[in-house]
Amino acid sequence: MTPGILPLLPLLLPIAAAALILVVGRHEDLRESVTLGTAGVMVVVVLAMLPEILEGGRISITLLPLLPGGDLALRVDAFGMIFAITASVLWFLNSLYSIGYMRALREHDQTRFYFCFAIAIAAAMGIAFSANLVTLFVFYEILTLVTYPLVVHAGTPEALQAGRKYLAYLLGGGICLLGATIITYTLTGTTEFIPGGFLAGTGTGLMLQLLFILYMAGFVKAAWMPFHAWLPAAMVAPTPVSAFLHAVAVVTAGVFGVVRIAGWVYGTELMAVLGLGTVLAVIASFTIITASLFALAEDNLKRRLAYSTVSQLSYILLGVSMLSMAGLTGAMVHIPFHAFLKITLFFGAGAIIVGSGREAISEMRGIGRKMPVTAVTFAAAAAGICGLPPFCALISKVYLSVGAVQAGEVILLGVIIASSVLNVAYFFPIIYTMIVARPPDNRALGEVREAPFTMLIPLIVTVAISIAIFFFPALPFLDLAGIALAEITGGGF
Amino acid sequence: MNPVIAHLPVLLLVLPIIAALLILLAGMVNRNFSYPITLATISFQFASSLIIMVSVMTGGTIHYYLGGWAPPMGIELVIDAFNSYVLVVILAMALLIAVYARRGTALDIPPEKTVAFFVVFQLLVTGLCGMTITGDIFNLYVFLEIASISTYALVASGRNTRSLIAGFNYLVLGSIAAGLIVLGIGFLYVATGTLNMGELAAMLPASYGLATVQAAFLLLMIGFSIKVAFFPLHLWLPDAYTESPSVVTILIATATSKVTAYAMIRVIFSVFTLQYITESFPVTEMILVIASIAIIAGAVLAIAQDNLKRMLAYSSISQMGYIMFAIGIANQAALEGGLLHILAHAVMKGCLFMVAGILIYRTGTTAIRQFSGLSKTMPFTCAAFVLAGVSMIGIPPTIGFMSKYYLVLGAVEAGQYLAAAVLLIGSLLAVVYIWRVIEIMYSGSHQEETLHTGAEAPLSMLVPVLILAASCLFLGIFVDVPLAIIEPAVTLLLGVG
Amino acid sequence: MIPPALIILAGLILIPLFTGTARKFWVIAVGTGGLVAATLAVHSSSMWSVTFLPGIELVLFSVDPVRAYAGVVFAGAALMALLYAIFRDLPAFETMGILASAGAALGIVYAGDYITIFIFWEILALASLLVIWSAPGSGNSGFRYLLYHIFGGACLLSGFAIVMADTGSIFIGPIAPGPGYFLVAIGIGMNAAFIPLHTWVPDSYPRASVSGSVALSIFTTKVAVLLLVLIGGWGTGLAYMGALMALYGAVGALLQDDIRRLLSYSVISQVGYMVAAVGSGTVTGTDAALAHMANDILSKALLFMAAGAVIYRTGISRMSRLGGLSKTMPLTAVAAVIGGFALAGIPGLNGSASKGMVIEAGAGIPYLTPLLLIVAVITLLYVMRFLYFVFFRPAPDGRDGNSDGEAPPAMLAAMAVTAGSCLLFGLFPDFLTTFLPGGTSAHPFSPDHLAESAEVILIAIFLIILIRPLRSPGWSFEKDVDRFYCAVGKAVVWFARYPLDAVSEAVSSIIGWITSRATWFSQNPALAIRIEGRTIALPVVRALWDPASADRYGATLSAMRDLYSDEKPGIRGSGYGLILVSIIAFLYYLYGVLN
Amino acid sequence: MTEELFTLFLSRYNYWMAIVLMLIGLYALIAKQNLIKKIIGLNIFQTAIFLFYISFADVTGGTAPILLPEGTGALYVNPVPHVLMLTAIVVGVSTTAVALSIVVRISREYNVIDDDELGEVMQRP
Repeated sequence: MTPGILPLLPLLLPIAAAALILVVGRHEDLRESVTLGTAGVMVVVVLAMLPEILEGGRISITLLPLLPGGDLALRVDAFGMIFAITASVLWFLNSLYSIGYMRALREHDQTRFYFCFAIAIAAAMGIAFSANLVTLFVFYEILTLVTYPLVVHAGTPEALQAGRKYLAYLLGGGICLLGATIITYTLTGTTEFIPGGFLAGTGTGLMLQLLFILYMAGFVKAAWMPFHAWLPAAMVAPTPVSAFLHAVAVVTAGVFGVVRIAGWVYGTELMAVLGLGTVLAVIASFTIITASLFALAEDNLKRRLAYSTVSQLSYILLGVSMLSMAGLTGAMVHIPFHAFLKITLFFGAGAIIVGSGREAISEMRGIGRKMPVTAVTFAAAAAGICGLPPFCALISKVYLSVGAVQAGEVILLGVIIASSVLNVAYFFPIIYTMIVARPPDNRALGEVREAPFTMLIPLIVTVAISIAIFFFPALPFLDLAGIALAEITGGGF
Repeated sequence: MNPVIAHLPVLLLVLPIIAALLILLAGMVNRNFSYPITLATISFQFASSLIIMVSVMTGGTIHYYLGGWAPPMGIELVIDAFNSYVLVVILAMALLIAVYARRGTALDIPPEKTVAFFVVFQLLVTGLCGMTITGDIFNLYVFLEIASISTYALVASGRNTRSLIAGFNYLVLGSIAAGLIVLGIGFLYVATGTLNMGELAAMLPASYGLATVQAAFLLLMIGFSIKVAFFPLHLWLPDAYTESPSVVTILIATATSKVTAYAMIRVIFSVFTLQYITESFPVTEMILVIASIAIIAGAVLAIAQDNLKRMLAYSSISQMGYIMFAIGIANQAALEGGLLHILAHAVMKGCLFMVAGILIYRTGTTAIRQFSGLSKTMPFTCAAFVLAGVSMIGIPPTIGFMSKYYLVLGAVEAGQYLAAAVLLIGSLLAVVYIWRVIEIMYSGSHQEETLHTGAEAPLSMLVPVLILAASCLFLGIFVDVPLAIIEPAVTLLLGVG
Repeated sequence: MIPPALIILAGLILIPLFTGTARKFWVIAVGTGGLVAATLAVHSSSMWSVTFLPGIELVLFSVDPVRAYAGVVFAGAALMALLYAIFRDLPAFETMGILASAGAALGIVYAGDYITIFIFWEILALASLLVIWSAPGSGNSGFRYLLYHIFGGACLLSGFAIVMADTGSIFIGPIAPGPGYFLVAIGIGMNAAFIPLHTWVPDSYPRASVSGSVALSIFTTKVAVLLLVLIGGWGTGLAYMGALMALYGAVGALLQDDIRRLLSYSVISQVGYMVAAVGSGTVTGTDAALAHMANDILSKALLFMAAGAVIYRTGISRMSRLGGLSKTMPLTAVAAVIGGFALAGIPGLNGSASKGMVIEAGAGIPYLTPLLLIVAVITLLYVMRFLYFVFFRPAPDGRDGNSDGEAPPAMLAAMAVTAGSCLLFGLFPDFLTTFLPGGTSAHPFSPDHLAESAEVILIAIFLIILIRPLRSPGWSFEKDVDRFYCAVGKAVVWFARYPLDAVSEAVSSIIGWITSRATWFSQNPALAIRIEGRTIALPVVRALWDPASADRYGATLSAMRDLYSDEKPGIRGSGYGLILVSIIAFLYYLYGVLN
Repeated sequence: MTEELFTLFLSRYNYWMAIVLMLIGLYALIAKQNLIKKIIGLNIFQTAIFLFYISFADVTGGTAPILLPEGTGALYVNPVPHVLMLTAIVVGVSTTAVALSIVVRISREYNVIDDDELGEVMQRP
């Protein structure tokens, strides 16, 4: 537990960058280079902390005495590191991508856009490094707030409607989270994340169960059904924003929170005793299946991807619900794995919008002939999400299956089987339409062209990363997960 | 302690009254003199209030005997942690409002009335100070009436003729309230034979059982409930806030309401003690219930308004409910939250009403739907509105969140989970009415209903707004600064330690 | 010592770099490389293992007799298929698919643990999908193929998970009965075309390109058989499943008109033989299965090649419209005959040897031998139908066949090689059997076995003479259980598209309605209450009062409604406030009294 | 019984008068539509309060609280409430003044001083 200023940088850098962006807002190139530069530096900073964490160390710093039950304090541990690395790396790629996207579509209010982006990533980092519930809550709410302008960026009535939904769900969740935090504080006198949890032995069983429900309601960012509607609605946002919501920060923050609660507030034993694993398992299974069905029926590409996210996130919840070694590992590593693949898919969707202006899958027949890079990377990522080799999601799938058996919940295997069939059922038609199918007629692809360079690079990189992870999964995510697991269970592999 | 500082408490009251006369006289010579004098006086008051607070925090409670007559003969000024804090808050607000008033009055107050306006303004501020620092309960009533009467005048002083009726209604209800308060004080005097708050607190327990005391308590409760517009006795408030000139609205929404709330808390906790309202005459549950209703009802009514000022008025009703909520819970955390919310609400509501004033000043309308696309033309004003609004909703790390946190914490500690839920739901409703405005401001289509002017607000109006908006954020982040004075205040009120 | 899979997969990555003839040479080179590596692997004892996940050691490459044998077989078959495929410019996707499936198959062959097997298993499915989809109009069947195999793969993974948790090791070995057993059985059975998981075979093979179907027919099913062998210890249930497959496939093949569909069912039937052999659980059984695997790969590939040549030349794939091709495509005809008789187990060809072994192996299990003999008869029937209708009968529309000449040389070469090896292994079965791990030897020319074959042939001919329909072409029975699966799939999609959507819509609309009502109400609560009250009272008024006043009542109500939107909650007289004050005071007083 | 009540009433009649006055004032405030009459009602209300104070200050047989020559220890009524009432009267007067001035302006603007009519006038744009 070494004190250090390092954890502060990932928060301060983007905020400073945001200020700078406001200042230089008029000069586009300068503004974008500020964004990119900061993103690059952040990746470096985060990775600079990696070695110490891998040695099992922790870096912590207390900023302010904020409230009873929680100073504003940061603590970098293995699990937070998983989120931090994912977010920072993807933010870099996402900024690169959004430059290409926003310029290609000549979007308005780009300064506001990049400003909010910078603040949002700072909030995400805060969530990743938060040392207690209060800090987590603070950054959680900030994240909600600064992503709102991104969601309603278009400014159309439809976008505003979506924005309202977004706020209603997420702030409502925030309220529940606040309540849960305070109740936890009154029960235990602290909200500090303690490996293995600190709720054990306080409060009646029923109370703790209700409290957990409250927490789940709080982490509605995890988009578990039936509280998922905000996510597909938010698809009206520009694609980089969708990518940000679905991969970089927002939903990731939700599931991150759930894992934190399970491992660092309740602790696996207590969860098992209270039967909360079952509750979570039911929620997760329901979400996985139902969301996949929704995706099956959806023709709008981005919305289908959104439902796929909903179902994939519940994989993580499922892993948590197993409360077994492999299950938790699978849950933890599925956060970054899913993020890398899903962001590729969104990049692809955005590239298609830029290249052809099409959003309905049925209109994309043979589009791959004109935009091969996009199509192939998209297909690859889609196959990856389905858990096919050689992509990283297969690893988490394996872990989840083993975890289900370890937990003695063979029924969960059924869920995994059904969902992997459904995944294929709603992803491969897209691949077929884009690559294999012939275009309806020769003039159909007239105006279609490949997306600009700055958008293709992130696509290729993310796919490459997810393949690389498949071949070298240990570094760093599985090792980090192992350390985190060793923390909360006292055992490890 | 040097004599000036020693006599600051009384100077705080005497000088402004003289200043008020001075404003009048100077105004007769040239009406442009009136404003500077007001500004100077109020800044003096603010400075001295700061000094007083510091000396209280260092040297403990100040007792000042007017004319050297010790109670019960003479009147006493008592300044402890609690009212020094309130004093600083309201005077800070008053100062900012005074700065704002230079241009802010231009629209509502006819030029020939400005002198009178500032005289009354000065009197109002003085009356509030008096209410805050006096240690004599009848004296409290007198200052309350000074403040109230000048408020009636100010409310009715606008160009807008609807304000007349608003003012009249306010006057009638206010006077009734005052009457009830006097009655209550009378009963107390009958029961104890003294009017000094300290002695009252000392002598009352002997006669807690008496119906007289009970009657006194009820009368005072009703009277103050009307004054602070505690639901459902708020009927005067929406009209008064909506129709009166912007500056007046800001002043009564921030300073007046806060001071009356202070007086109520003071009477409940320092004259009647916690032990009285919880044990010998338990009213806390009832207050809690009414406060919860107030929070929800006020918010719901605010949602439906399409006039910005009226919406903010109803939201004030809801927010005053928060403070009463603290009384209803009556434990350490909750009261800290309540006192913090006095500051928080003053800052947020002040900022919001100032923005409303600026919008009227620039666009001449308060209809929310006409604000579409304002963020393009008035970026700073809108940004301030967003910040204050966010604080009103209670998003961390703003001051609004901090007070809410303490309130909920108190409720949970007291085991009042339902009440806590009500509080949280109330803040959700706040999202609805605040966000409606923000949405229109930022993403309304820019073509429709082109507004009269596209200019950003004048500097003298913008600066106070921005200061308040910033303090919404920074008071939240460095919340331990106000808490440093609030915590002793609460311990004082609860009579522990 | 390099794993063959590695060579082939590496070669596949470079495919896009080459075009035209260069690509052909490259492909052949890669195939040869694979074969060489496989043959070298036979005597190597080296072992490749990598630490994949923390604490999990994956064995990518390990050699034992079974693996060595199977490796050579698959590598050779892959080369054969590639040789066949180069008759035209190689399409990139399809070629990559063929190579990938070959690589995946070899990967599974040499894999030493469950996880590696699972990974290659999924790759194999993807590769086959690539092969299928690179033929036009194969979209849906390819999609169905993938769905089936993903389901199989997921079951396999789950089964493996259970097994790994139970045994605590990831290395391949017999599986104790239980959920794990069944899940693994379903997983493998999907690829091995267990009944009723077989429907993907006749669904997808005929839709692939001619060269594609050859490749497909080699890998998926046979790899599954190999995996069954490697795991072992299945019990006799498997044997009967094999018999069922053999029977079902044979009958299915008898009922087909499309030649490649016929061959697909024949695949099922022959795999049934192997499964039966494995199910017998003895070493002989294992050997028989392996031997028959090799032979069936040869004969079935040969038949698919011939069929492919026919389709390539004539563009027709239905027996009812083909005929007389022996004139125009004599060499193809010869190859087809060899392949067909090999399949049917005519002595002197490789099929008979291994079939004999299977039947011997199955002798220990009741009712198995007669079943297999019946199947042999049916097999002979459909083979003869196939040969007769395609090649030897006069063409239906009078012309002597309707093709323009013999198959292209590449095809012929491939066919020649394959046919040659059929003959070789048929006449001298020891060439094959010496490699068998169990060292079992086949004796196809033993008297009783010859007698057996004679019986089969006689019965077959007898039946053909006896039963007229067998001599008439053109019936086609293409319905299979997959109609049911498709129905289920359609039902799911329908459910997702209509009821589910409707429900979610309904919920959101209800919420919206509530919120809007709430806002409307709080705009002016007093008036709202009055309006609501009057609305409720209206019917009563209509019922009780005289129409005129009722109308007046309604009129005022509507007037209120119109007024509502723009009605300002105007400044209220202070009277109301005072009344409220008095009421509250009274309440407080009551409260005080009550305490 | 009844005469007991009666005596109770008589002994406390000034309080009863205060209450009656107060209610009259409230009644005027509530029921009268004319703003001037409302103001009058307000004054009555306040007068009631004055009366109340004065009466509880009274001591039976007490004299006015003025400085007496030495030695004469007469008992006199409590002066404090009287003082308070002086202040209260001032307050009341000023309130009335403000109220009247407002009413004057109202009648100038709308030339009605009747609550209901005012309401109608407001509704008209």
